[in-house]
Amino acid sequence: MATKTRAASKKKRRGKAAEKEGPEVIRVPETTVEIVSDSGEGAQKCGQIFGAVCAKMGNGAWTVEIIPAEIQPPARSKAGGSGNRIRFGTEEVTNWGDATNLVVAFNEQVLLGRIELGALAEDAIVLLENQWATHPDEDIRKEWEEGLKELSKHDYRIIEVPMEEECLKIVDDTRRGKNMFALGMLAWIYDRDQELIRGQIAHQFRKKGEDIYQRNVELMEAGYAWAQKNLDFRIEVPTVPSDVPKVVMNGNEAVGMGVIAAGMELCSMYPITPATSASHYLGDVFERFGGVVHQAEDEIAAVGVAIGASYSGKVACTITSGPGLSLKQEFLGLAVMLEVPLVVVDVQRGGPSTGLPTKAEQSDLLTACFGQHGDAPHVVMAAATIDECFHSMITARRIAEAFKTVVIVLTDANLATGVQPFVRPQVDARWQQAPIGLAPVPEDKPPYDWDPRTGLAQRRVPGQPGGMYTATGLAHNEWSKVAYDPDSHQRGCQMRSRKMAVLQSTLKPPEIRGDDSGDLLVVGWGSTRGAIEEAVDRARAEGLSVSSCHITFLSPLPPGLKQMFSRFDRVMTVEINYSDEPDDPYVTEENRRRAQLCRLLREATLVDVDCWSRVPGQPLRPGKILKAIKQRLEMGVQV
Amino acid sequence: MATKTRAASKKKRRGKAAEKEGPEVIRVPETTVEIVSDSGEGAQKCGQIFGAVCAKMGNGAWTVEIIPAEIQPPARSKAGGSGNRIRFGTEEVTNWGDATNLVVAFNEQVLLGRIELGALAEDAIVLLENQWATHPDEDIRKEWEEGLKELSKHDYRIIEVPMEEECLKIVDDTRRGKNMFALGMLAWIYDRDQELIRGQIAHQFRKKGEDIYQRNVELMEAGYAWAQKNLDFRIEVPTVPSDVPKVVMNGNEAVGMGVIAAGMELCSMYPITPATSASHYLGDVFERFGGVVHQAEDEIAAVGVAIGASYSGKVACTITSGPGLSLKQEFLGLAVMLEVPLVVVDVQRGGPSTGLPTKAEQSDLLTACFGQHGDAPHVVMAAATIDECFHSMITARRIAEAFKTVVIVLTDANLATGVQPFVRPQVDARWQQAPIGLAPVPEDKPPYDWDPRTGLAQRRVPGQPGGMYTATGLAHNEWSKVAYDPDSHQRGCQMRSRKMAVLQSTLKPPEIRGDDSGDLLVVGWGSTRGAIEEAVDRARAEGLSVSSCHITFLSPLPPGLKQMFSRFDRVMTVEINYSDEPDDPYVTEENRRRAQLCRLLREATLVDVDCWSRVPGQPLRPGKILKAIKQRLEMGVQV
Amino acid sequence: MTHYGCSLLGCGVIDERHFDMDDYQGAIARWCPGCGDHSILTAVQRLLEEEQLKPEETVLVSGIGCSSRFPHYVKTYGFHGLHGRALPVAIGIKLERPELHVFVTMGDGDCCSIGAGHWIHATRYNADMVAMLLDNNMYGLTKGQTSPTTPLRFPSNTQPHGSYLRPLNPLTATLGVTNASFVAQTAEWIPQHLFETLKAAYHHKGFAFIRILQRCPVYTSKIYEDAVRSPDLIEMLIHDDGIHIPDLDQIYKNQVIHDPSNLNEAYRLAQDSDRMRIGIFYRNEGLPRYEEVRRLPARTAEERVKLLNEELDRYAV
Amino acid sequence: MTHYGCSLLGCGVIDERHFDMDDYQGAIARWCPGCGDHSILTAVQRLLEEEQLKPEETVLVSGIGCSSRFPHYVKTYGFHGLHGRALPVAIGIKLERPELHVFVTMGDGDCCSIGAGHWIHATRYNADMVAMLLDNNMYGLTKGQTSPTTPLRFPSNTQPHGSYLRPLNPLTATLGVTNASFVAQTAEWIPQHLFETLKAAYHHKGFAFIRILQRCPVYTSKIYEDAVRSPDLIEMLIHDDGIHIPDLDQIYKNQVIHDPSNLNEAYRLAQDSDRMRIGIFYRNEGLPRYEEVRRLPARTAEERVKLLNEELDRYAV
Ligand SMILES: Cc1ncc(C[n+]2csc(CCOP(=O)(O)OP(=O)(O)O)c2C)c(N)n1
Ligand SMILES: Cc1ncc(C[n+]2csc(CCOP(=O)(O)OP(=O)(O)O)c2C)c(N)n1
Ligand code: SF4
Ligand code: SF4
Ligand SMILES: [Mg+2]
Ligand SMILES: [Mg+2]
Repeated sequence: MATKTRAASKKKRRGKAAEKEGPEVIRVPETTVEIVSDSGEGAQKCGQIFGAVCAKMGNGAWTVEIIPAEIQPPARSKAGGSGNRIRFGTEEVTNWGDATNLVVAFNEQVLLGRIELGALAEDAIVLLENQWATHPDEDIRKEWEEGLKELSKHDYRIIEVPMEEECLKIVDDTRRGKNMFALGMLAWIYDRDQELIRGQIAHQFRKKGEDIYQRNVELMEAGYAWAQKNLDFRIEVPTVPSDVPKVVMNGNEAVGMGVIAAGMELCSMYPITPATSASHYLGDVFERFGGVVHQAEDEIAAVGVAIGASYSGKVACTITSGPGLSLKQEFLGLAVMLEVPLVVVDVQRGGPSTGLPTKAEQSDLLTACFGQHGDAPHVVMAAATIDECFHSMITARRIAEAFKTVVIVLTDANLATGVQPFVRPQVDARWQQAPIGLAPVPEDKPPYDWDPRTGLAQRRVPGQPGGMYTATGLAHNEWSKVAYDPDSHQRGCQMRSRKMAVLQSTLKPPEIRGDDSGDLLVVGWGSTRGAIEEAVDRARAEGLSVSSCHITFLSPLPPGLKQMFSRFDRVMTVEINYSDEPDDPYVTEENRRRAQLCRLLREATLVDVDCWSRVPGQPLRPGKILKAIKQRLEMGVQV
Repeated sequence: MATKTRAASKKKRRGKAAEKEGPEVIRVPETTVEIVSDSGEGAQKCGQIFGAVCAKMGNGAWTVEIIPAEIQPPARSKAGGSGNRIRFGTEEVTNWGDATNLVVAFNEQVLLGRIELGALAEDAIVLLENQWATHPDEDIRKEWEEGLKELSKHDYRIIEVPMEEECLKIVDDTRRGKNMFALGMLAWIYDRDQELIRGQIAHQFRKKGEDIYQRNVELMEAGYAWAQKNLDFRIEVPTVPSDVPKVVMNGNEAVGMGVIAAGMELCSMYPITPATSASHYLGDVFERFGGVVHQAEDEIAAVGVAIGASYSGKVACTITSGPGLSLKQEFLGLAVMLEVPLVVVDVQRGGPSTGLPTKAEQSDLLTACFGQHGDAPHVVMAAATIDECFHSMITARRIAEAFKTVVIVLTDANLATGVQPFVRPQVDARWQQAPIGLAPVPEDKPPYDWDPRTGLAQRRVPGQPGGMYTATGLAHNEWSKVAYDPDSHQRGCQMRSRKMAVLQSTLKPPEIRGDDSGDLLVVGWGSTRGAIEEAVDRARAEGLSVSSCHITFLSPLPPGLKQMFSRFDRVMTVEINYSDEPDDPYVTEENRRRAQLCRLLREATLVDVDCWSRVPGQPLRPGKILKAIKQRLEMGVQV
Repeated sequence: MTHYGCSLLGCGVIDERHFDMDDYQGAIARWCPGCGDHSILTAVQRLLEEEQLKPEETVLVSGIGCSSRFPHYVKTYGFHGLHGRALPVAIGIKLERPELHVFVTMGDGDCCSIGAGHWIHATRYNADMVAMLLDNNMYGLTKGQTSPTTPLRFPSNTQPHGSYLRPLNPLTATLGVTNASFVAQTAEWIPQHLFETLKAAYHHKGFAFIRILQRCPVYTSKIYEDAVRSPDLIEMLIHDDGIHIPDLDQIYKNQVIHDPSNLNEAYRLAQDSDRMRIGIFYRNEGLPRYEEVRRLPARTAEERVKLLNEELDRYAV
Repeated sequence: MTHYGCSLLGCGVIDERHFDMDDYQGAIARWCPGCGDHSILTAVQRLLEEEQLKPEETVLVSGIGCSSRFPHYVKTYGFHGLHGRALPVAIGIKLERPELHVFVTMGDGDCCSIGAGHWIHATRYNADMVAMLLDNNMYGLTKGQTSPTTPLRFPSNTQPHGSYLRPLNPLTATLGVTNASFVAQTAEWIPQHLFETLKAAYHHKGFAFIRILQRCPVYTSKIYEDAVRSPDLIEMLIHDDGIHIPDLDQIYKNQVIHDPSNLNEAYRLAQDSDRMRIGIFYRNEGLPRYEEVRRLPARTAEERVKLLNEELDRYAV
């Protein structure tokens, strides 16, 4: 990336002279592009197609959505930018990176909005729609001029593009067309495969008829032609066609597909951003697999229906986000108490309360662990990549059934809407196995025939002759009879708790990226993985003694952490949730409210684990993490 | 107590000979009495009156209810015992103690049930209804004989009492009479003031008319006379009339009265054991104070109504127990986000799930701290005594309003139904002050005019001209405008979090009972205080180097803990919630699930705090705690 | 009765078991003496016997309350869940295992207060099950608090000066919901009527909602006293398509002929609170049932794997 | 309009402020162009102006949804709370501050799905407020999922093959609840009718429930299209005690005279789904309001202290 930006600015300095020579080709290992428009102008579609094409050509890629803050922001407003940001490179791309190198903007206001958010690299190339210069509305013309003045304060290379004018040659309503023109420009700049692009356009618009498809292709070609004629640079991001088959999708699609792959039969949900799109996906295809998406009247009913299904021997899950998780807590405690397997997906968003519904955050960890009243031992795990969004469904089902408990899988808005190619899963028919048959049960066998050492017991479901019993959320003995005596309750708690120790004993210590001792160990969980590892790699490249490790099981935690931590002078977590900074007013070592994984690790290991965390409503940037790493290292060795 | 039991067994050995000499008077510093019957036979009323009389006479006392496990257990069943246990002594009594020294039982089955639960001291005196020996039902006669055989295996002193026969001389239906007869026996044995007893009978039955009152007094007197004639011992527990005025009530009444004393105007609730009786109390008297008990359609609505009231400038609370707390979590997160003051009382019961509704447990601590999705900083505190049940309401209101946040006050079933005399509160008219007037607000003053250092801001309520704003649970800036940009969200989180650091800076380190350094520090919270302190005092009396401290603020934790802990070789918490034992199968230092305060302390102090905890559905006994203390001390000094 | 016919194991042999009342006997019922729940329990057990429902294919679902202890007392599968949440669980069971016979017992607090939202929506889903509201006009288990059906001014522990609101009418509330397909009222102290109502509900294809007036001698002994003693206070809805028990004609002389297919009339009769009416207010078997509407062809593991690979192809790079 | 009359400060001077529409203007409304919520906003602001409600004594409460952004766009006090939970908050406000004017806006998901339990119970409490159901038959904010009022077979993102159930009827559901005191339906594209309905609701003493048919051009553009274009598809309920707007007689020729005091007829008219009916279905001012029923004599701090000491005496040792 460094290469690229330098090349681009060199280019800029060379100016007009270059035009004669044909386009200069700038070769970079990876780069970041974004396309941003008013909402409704289709920048998102353009970005999706472009990202998919990059992936298909053999680039690593990571696409994130740019979502406006308002339902219907006014046109040409800073807060209203909608679109996509695609980071792609020769190697695998694991996160959204730091800053955008090239942006296509449909008006100067959304562009300024992105600049205010710090989205652009200092030397970014900007392709900017320029119809506003001659707009009939005087206010708009003025805004345009002031906008340009503002832009000139930066070091960007601004290229004005008459997108409106060009598109009007083909269509009457440019609101549904300019995006394809922009796609065409990008196709030329980055030399993307036209056939693939047409294929993706077909994929997006095939439902709307041949006509619409053709118009879109025409617009795309017009953009391509315009760029070819008018631009004096192209950017080459070498592709390495993959030797293993890959798929590309977003995290919620991966969750949905994982639900199917895991052999689930019911996804019981209530709509909530950013989880809903997983059920949109399932709503579309699940019936073909014999599966049902049940949209319940609320989150409580949603989890209740899933528990009813699981109690009766089926494989069920519920998918939600923070506020929904809060509502489900009472029922989750019941499932733990009844030992009914249940998979819960929490696609985390910004909190607390309604918070930032469309934005990424990792602040539901503690509530996932401790949100049920009473002692309700269960499993909490997190997906770190889109790949893991898929596979965690299979793991979660397996654990939920083997340990007859609740498994909460945490993902977040970053994974949910991020798009990344990953190795195509090898689907296994065993994942589809029914959990239990209806064989008769001897009448003298209790429904909770706990193994006293492990707390494990066989499952029992309606339809099994001789097995009749009443599941109850009241304290009960092995016969599922209500039992309030001290021994029964202590024993029940014990049996439920021991399962966690047994599960933990089967987990592997997390792997260390980098040396297994050194000055600093950075620990993360969930969607920050790519950004943390990139930051650590960069730090190591600079000669710093930093390693990282990433935790999949949050409860129970994997073994070996304390020992691992002891080999580093400092340990810190990097998370997207709130923590006080050590030097905040009134904040002391004692009262500092630390990040959520940090708290879990301190309790478990007694190591003085530090944290660096932010709640920007966005994924963290590797560059910012790198800065935090350096700052921590400068603070020197801890006691 | 040790004195007493020895005296009693000596007595027993002396046998019949004593009868000639008139009653022997055994003098003890404290003792425990229980009265147990089938449910519906009124043992509870008897116990309540007896406890109240003890308190009024100047004894320290602690009364707990004996509650059957079933709605309507069958007559004469072990699980069906219902009644009261009264521990009283010359000095203050802070907990229910270890074992009962004298029991009045209405049948042998409920007695055997209590014995199975380990309720009785080895040398207990038993006054046992003996009508069963000649019961028409042969099965019952057989049970009685077998029961006596069973009893004879123990070292108890069994005294058969023809209660039925005696009572039938006065009433036809002994189900509503035997309890007063029993009360009379106890009155004679412990030489209780007859006038006070009659007063208490009047207090209990005054609503039911003079007739009923008279009959009850007659029965009581019959019991007294019978005991005088037939028993050869009396027990003296010297009373020390208090020099300060005292009141006696249970913890839920104290909470209810605290709600009134704190100037609250609304208690919005949904019935749930063991919290409901607080609203029964309020339902009875609150209207006289201009207060409203709103019984909502569910817990969610209950907290919503309270928040609506508080948002509009009134003082409101909601009272619930575990399952209800789980349901309220989403709304609690909203109140934190809106910075609407709110007091929440959680009367903890056994969990998880529906668990043990009538039984004491301390397992809602972590969910009280972390049960809301997202980062929702708020205050969690616990009442340790019935006195504190009252006063914590006043503190909680003050903190909730000063810091514009949620304050969760934890009590439990032990406090809720336990009865104890305590120093009569000095009611302060300032507690009744309205929180805010309706003065106009300058239009340029934002609704969240956060002090950037403290996060504190002035409150604003409807009715204040110029102050119009829309409270929102979405991320917002100081104007309460929806704001999804990174800075606004980071800042909002900061402001809400800083209030906690500020509050923490005003807290005092908890006091140490005993030396401020030594071999072991026992840390507790909530209703276990009395039992822990008694155990520590006994340990110290045996020369062990043990101290204790009790924590009122659980979040934020008070300052000074780490330093305090560092002066002890070992630190351990004692709690009524579940923890794995270190030597449980599969349990390791790493995966051990520790008790809840223990986890908070480890995280905050990084001291290797250990825990000893049980979930018997009952208060812990000082004797058991003492045993745990000794065992921990034997394990030697920690690393 | 311990030999299981092999049909359950899928080997096609006919299940020759016969079940009698004892086969449906669970734990001993622990309600107060005189509690109306006892007779409801008996009626349900009688129904199970009469219909010869296999214990292992019958599921009783409940919430929390005195009435919700029901499943413990019947030897079938049972689910004693959360306060107010019986219906979602029952729907989950029926949706995924439509061959099971599902019965739901709820209290008036359980169903009409905390569970009101689920009750409305379960009515609309119209899944095939029998939903019994055991209405004692009070919170029993928690020891006497006002419920939505508590009569106006009737005292309780939370409202000792008497309840503040007129009681909710569970019949009109149900009839107000689209897809309501069976709405009936009966009283536990009229066992024949109770039984016939249960039977009609069981045979109804859809969500059969029965409000059962239930005595609670502990907290609301006075409420139904008069009606128990004076059959004249009760009006029976009778019809050829409804319930008509000739044996009771002599006792319950107030009768009105009501065609259960007439929704508006059902609403009118239910709404008018002058009389205590029992019988079937409304029945409509023409409404789609949720588990039918959502029924899908079963897929084998292999089919699913094949389809999933096709699906992955769509996302292939 | 910046000078506050002193009455608010309790000094007895008359409040001479006059408010015009602008005084009720909050943030700029961010609904989609053509969204029906815009006209509802205007109608509410017109009402506030016509009634000269003091901005500081007016509170708009909402849940979560497009429609629930409402309070942000009106310059009064506002409470934009949780999805489905507007009504409990509104009741808390009205119960403790009965002098405030409370308006509630809810979406169809908000009110009829997740909020159904509160809706039933708020109807029963009958606290004095205007409750508006902005019914676009869809979840708008979350981008197009089936709601309880989505027409049968209408596709959405969660049910792309069409919704599985017949839509819930918010009018009959409300009419089924004891103490329902005001039930009306109107359409946002008939501003005069909308306004008059709001006005009647505001003047109603009790819980005034209005279902407002609301267009969502993004997700349900087709649903009300026909009715907007063909007034004949609409039937107006008119009555001297109801709403009658002579100006509209020429356009809306289907009219039926309906006396809003007739509950059974209200149910019948609401229940019959052949026609889209607008007007007041039911009104009854004779029902007790919760905040009135619970109103208590105010106590001074001194009185409370005195009473509390008496209370402590009862528990004195
Ligand atoms: C979430 C939750 N809230 C409250 C309770 C307490 N609770 C248990 S049963 C019950 C009400 C019982 O009344 P009802 O439903 O009428 O049943 P009944 O006992 O009268 O049969 C309540 C409030 C609970 N267990 N869970
Ligand atoms: C507890 C909870 N569940 C779900 C959501 C997500 N959510 C926000 S608005 C909404 C539904 C919106 O539909 P509707 O109520 O009809 O309002 P509209 O947007 O159509 O006006 C949902 C499900 C949430 N915010 N909180
Ligand atoms: S309290 Fe009432 S409802 Fe509960 S078991 Fe006893 S009689 Fe029945
Ligand atoms: S999505 Fe529909 S309801 Fe929401 S603002 Fe847009 S048009 Fe209105
Ligand atoms: Mg009841
Ligand atoms: Mg809607």
